[in-house]
Amino acid sequence: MSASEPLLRVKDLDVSFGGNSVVSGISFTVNPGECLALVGESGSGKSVTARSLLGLAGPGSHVRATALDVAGKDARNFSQRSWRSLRGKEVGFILQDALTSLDPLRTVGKEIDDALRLHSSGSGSQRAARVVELLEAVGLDDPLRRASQRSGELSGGMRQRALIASAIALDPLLIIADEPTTALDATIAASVMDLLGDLRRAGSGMLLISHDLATVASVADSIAVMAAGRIVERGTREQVLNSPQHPYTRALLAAAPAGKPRFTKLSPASTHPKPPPLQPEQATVHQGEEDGVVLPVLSARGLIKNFPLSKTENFRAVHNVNFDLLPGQTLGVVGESGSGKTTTARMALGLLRTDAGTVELLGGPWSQVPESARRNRRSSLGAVYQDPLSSFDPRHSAEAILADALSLGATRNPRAHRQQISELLSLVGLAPDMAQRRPATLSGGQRQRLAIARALAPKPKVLICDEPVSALDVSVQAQVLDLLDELQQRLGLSYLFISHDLAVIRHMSDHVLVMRAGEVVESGTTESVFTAPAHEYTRSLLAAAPPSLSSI
Amino acid sequence: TPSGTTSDASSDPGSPVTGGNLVYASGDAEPSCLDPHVGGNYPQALVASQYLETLYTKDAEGKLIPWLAADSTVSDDGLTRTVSIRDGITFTDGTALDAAAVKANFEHLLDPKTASSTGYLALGKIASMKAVDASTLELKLKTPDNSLLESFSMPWVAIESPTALKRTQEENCAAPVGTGPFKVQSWKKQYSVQMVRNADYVLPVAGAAHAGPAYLDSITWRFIPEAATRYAALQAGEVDIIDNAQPDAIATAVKTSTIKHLDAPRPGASNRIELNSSKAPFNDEKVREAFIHAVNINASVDSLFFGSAKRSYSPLSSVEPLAYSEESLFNYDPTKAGTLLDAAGWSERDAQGYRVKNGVRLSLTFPVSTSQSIPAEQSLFEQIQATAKESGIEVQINLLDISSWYGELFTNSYNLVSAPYTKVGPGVLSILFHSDSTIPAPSGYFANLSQVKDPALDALLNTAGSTKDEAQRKDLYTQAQKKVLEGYYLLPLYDQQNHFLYSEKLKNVGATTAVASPIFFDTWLAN
Amino acid sequence: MSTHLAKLPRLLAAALLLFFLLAAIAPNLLAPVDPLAIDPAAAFSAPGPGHLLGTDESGRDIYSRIIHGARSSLLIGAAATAIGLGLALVLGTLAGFGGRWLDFGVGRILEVLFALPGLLLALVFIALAGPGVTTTVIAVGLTWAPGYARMIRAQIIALRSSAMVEAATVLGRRRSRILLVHILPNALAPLAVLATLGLGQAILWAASLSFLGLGSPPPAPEWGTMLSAGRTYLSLAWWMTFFPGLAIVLVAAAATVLSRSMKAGGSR
Amino acid sequence: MSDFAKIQSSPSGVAGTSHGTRSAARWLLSKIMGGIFVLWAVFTAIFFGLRMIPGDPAQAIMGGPGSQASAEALAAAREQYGLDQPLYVQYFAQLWRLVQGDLGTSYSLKSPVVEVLAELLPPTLILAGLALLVAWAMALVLAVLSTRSGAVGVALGSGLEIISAAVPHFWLASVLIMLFSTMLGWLPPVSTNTPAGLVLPIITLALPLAGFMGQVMRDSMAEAQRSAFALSARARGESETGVLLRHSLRHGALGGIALSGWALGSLLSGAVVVESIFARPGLGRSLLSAVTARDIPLVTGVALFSAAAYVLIMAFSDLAERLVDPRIGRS
Ligand SMILES: Nc1ncnc2c1ncn2[C@@H]1O[C@H](COP(=O)(O)OP(=O)(O)OP(=O)(O)O)[C@@H](O)[C@H]1O
Ligand SMILES: Nc1ncnc2c1ncn2[C@@H]1O[C@H](COP(=O)(O)OP(=O)(O)OP(=O)(O)O)[C@@H](O)[C@H]1O
Ligand SMILES: [Mg+2]
Ligand SMILES: [Mg+2]
Repeated sequence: MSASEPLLRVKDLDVSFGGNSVVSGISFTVNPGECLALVGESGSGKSVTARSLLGLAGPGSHVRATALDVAGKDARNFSQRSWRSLRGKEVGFILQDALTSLDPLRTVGKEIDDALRLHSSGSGSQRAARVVELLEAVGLDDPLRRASQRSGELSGGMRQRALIASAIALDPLLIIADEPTTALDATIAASVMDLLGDLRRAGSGMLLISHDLATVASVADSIAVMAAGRIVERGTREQVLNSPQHPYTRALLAAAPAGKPRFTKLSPASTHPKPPPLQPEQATVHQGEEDGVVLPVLSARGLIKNFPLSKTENFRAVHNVNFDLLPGQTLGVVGESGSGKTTTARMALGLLRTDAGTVELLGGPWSQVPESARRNRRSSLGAVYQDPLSSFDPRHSAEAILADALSLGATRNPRAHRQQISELLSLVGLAPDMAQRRPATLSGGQRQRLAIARALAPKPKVLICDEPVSALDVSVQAQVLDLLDELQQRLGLSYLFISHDLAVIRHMSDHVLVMRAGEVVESGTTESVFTAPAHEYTRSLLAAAPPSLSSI
Repeated sequence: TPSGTTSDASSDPGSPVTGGNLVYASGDAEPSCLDPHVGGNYPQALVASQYLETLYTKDAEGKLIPWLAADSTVSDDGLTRTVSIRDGITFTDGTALDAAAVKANFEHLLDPKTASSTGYLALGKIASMKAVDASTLELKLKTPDNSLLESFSMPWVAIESPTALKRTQEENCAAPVGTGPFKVQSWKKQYSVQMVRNADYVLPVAGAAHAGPAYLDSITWRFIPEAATRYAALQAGEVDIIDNAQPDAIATAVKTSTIKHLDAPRPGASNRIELNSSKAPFNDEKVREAFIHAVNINASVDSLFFGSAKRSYSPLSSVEPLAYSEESLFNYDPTKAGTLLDAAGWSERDAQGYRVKNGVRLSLTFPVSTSQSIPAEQSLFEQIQATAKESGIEVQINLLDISSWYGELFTNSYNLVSAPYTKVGPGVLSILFHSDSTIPAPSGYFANLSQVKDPALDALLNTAGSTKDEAQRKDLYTQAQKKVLEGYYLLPLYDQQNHFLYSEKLKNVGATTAVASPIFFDTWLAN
Repeated sequence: MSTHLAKLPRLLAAALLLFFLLAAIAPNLLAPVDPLAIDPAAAFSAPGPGHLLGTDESGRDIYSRIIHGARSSLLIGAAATAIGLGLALVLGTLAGFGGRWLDFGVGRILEVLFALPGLLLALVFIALAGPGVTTTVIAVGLTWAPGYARMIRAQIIALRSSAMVEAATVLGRRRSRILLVHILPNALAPLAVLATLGLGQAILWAASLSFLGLGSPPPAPEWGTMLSAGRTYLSLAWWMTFFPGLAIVLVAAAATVLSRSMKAGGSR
Repeated sequence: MSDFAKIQSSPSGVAGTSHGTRSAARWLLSKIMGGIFVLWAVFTAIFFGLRMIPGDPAQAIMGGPGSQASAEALAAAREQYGLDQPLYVQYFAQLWRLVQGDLGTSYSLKSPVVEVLAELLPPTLILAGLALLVAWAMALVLAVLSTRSGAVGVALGSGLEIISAAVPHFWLASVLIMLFSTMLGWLPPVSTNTPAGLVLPIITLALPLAGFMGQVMRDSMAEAQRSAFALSARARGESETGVLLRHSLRHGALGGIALSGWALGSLLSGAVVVESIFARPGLGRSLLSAVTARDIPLVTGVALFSAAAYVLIMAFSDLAERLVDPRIGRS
């Protein structure tokens, strides 16, 4: 194959599952040394496309294409044997699901070695040396030891790297990376993207798949935007990012919160119905205000939480955390995974006893009093979680869930609260016919809306939102963030908003708390923290974040 | 061989062959002790017949003959019994057989620590004993007992080496020492008892087909509780002879040339259903009679036993010379049953068609022990249940394990029960029908399960058991049998079934002890 | 595989169970012949036009007995499963919701119950209470209870710390209400799957007890009893064992198929 | 793993033992302590449970209720076996003897229970052990074949598994005897001292177990086949056979191992039936007769033995699981 020939040439690729067309009429090429990014929201067919390129579309799939040249060979009528000689050797594939893509029962070394062994590259000892070399190349410390560990012993980032190591083991001409950073937090995601960038610079072609335009912006040469199984727009990175042509691309770009000031809409206004006019009682803002002094609705002083590691050792999950949440404001909490954000939120919610320190709610004692004393004040404090589905009783319909919340648990019979239920549904932008549905039948965004509706039902003053959008697709995330913004403005709610996504925090918060290893390392107004970070950790966090789109 | 034993070992067996191992498969529960003195049940008798011998036995005509005893006399008052012991016989451990040895055996049987039940009962009349000299034993009796010699013929009072009896019971149970043609070599629990030929065997009397040691080298006595497996094992040649053969297997086997059949009904009582006369509704003789006419035994026995069991109309086994039969009392006659029940006041019927009197259903409880009755018998009971229903009688069969079954009997929670009893001689009638037998032993056990309490019957049985006059004995026992039959206390079914199937390679099978357990002294395995 | 073919076993299993359910409810509809009517003259008839599945040693119609036996057999299976589940519910709830010490205690009890072979438990219980249908049912239920209890406990523990319960707590719900409204119903849902499976297994167990002579009293046409009675005549009348055995195998297998597909459906 | 397997599988979660134990010694200690507790509890439960059964133990010693033991004989037996003492004294005396390794004397067999067990244990162990091996092999073969051979294979394999798991032991035994002994004459219908005599009992015991384990293993294997790591192995160029052998099989085995505690119980219960039908000496058969004869020491002995076996098997399967699956034992 000559140097000028593309590594990958796909023309009119159609994939269907049992008659359901999932991908249709897709065409693109990847040249040596080039990186093509395939972006699009969840379910648009990115992964299916990628798997089809290796003959792994899956059982029950039907793949058709006018041209499907992989590494210079026409793969349309490949036998299993020909596919196998291609996989791993000429094409390295990094699966979407890094955390489960390594066999938990086998050592990482064995998994990487498999690729070498299958394409019979070297003797046992040579291969062993190569495995260590690869692990080192992807930046794992102590590669010798890592090789003998199993995936369960590695952190998410390490697993992702090990997977990359196994994909690049034979120096493939083409690398397909499917969402290589989704599961990772910002710092680690950045280093993985760096690693992929290095590979590409070494001459391999790459197909990078993501649903996040911001993430790919730094690596890709060209971008193809997928929607509902088709490519709707394709061009160089600059073309697509700076002058998007297709409305879908524009929506996708707008949905990214990075660099958007507070209260600007992220999603097209048409995506949810217009909310009803405000009711006067809900419109009261600044409840905590007395004699001109703004009293916090939720405040924490010296929170400490230790978890026992063993009989003698304790693990400091939260150490000496203080904060004040002012009425009608949002306090953003950011920090890497495991820094104690959720633990703090759980203490604030009174779900977890504090080891030391106090939480006060609306000026009254909260964390020190028994649950029975808290129970009748619970209505003023609501919560929204990352995974709304698991927070619903799967047996109850949306309206039963809301009726339960409205009646303070007195009934799940929706008839008593029909009026309020429909008001709540429209408040969060859910159509009335959703009332009958069970949570499992709702989409991710709809579920989160329902969760918000439930949290709002007892008319709370404070909402604690723990990663409310991190499981959602960018465009859905945008809708939910917009909704939260809007509700805050209309109802005067206060949010304790937790996220590891700096862009989201910046977009949503008035004040920010940066946490690390259980401690608050920096706090202040959003502007001051993001523009003039005082703590070194904050600075490194900010540096790791993907560049805001507007800066390209 | 007692009369009644039939073997279809036809024609000439050929000339004897010495050697070989006979594999016997027993369907009975494995004895917990190989010494039949301890406890005393039929499975023990079966296996012990190979290595133990008795003072008396029965010849082929069913006549009582001395065996280890040479002779016996009784005093005129019937209270002193003198037994002379045969000379020149030694136990397999080398101990000589003499009067003292026999005395030691009797003492062993009567010692509560031995926990003998059958043997203890058989010797119950002995008050004291004395070895007058080496070959003469003198027994003093509490009351005259004309069935003592018959008792002596049962393996449960077989004679063992006194030296061996002195060992612990555990040791003695594992390998009793006797005078028989084989001796116990080893016992692998739940698997088999291995016996080897007694090379020094001396036949107590002449008359068997040959003298000297047995033809067979050894016997493996296996325990195969499942009837179907046992028969399959015989068919497959894994074993040479099986006991407790099922009627259907017998029916198929007799049609083949490779498997032979030995039918050896047990002595003592017939197999029968007892009607508990101590409580309602069977305290009314009319109801007992009605029940007996309401059930159709013959049709069922014919179909279930494939002709291998002959219907009995007597309390005693057909091998008992003094058995008295009265067929006319036991015909199937539902009309008569109906008339009798109407007369007894059971004239109303409930929704299910059962008869009712004063609001109480005519219902009979029938506990059945799973370990005592063969499947065909259980089916027979079910058919009895079905035919009784046609006359409006409800029969409730409770299948129970043996311990629970006894529990039902002891608490008098039964109306019908079937409990075979093996004993040599008509003396069994006293055990089964004397009012003394309604008084429970310390264990709760009592043998008079129909609970007849008839002073006239008691008197008959007492005199019959002690008279020295053979003719009077016969007459009295006949009267006693008439009485229980005519009182409708029992429903005789058939003889206690004791069927063996064996490979045609096995020659000269058929000799049995007084209790119809086979002995293999004359048997050989053809090549 | 076409969806039709994939559904076939499920449909078949459901149809089979429905058939036997119908037999249990209205046996006379399917088999008008009296299952208890004896006919010694017609004993051991082979399957044929007169007797579809042959007759037994008493000349009773096997087909009729199987149909009429469905009630007690299914009842034994269902009752035993219900008892096992009921007991398990109490134990599992205590363990899962009753605090550390209760959990520890119940956990130990379960472990001990597990360490005893099921049959021993059943045998001892039958020796204690005397044989009979009720005893069999309780004995089989007892044998299965520890397994179910462990499942329920695991479910409750998983649910106890679930986001759902947390959400209810945040809404200010009482523990007792959370237990009743959220935890128990959700812990029980997967047990429906188990119950279906348990039904078949309980019938198998009851049959084993019948074989050991500890089943339902005669002449009730119960499958296990028929099976063990017919075993004696295996070489003479194979149909006496084959068909009741088939009924047991079919029900147990159908229950398994159904519960597996229920599970697959539930997890979707 | 199927739900059913889950209820039967390792109770390590129930015991509440922490898997975070870092040292093997602590793990061992917790296993031993747990085991001792189980044995004690089984002993206590059986001791009091059996005494609630109606009937006089002295009667059982004297050969059951059918024997007409005299009052003196009963009293003598009562004294000899210490049954005249108050219950709690008997309990502690027996417990003390148990600690010293003395299980008492069997009522029905009149020999020390330890000796009876020593004689009957090996045949049952051989039977159960071989049956377990065969079941494992059959389950694996079934699972692999049906996983490998497409939809029809899966349907066939799972059908076979479901049916064999639904077959009652005694029925299977009867059918096997009729087929292989009576009709074909290939194998002896009763157990003999030759290996041939073991074949039918083993198959009888193994087949239903294999069906059950096969279902569980195939579930685990199918799950592994669908998993992301299998896909990534394929993406590396691994063949389907390679995926099966190198990845899925272990996951299947893991499902099987988790069932071993249940399998033991099932084997012992099955042994009761199989040993009776094939006339094999063994623990199962003696259990049945011991319960029927109300032989309390023997029942206690068998119960204690099987509890000990259970404890051991659980420890081993725990160990095996740890070996196959390093995820357990950490965190
Ligand atoms: N094996 C399959 N059988 C049937 N449908 C499938 C299969 N695999 C994928 N699909 C469907 O194909 C569509 C595209 O899926 P794909 O995984 O390619 O989306 P994606 O763009 O990668 O989304 P995400 O960002 O969530 O990974 C989805 O609707 C999915 O449900
Ligand atoms: N119940 C618990 N027992 C022991 N350790 C715990 C418990 N809950 C949390 N931890 C530990 O406390 C630390 C802080 O956890 P927390 O969930 O608060 O982190 P987080 O900042 O929310 O992380 P993430 O972004 O991943 O959600 C982590 O190391 C976690 O492992
Ligand atoms: Mg994808
Ligand atoms: Mg968190």
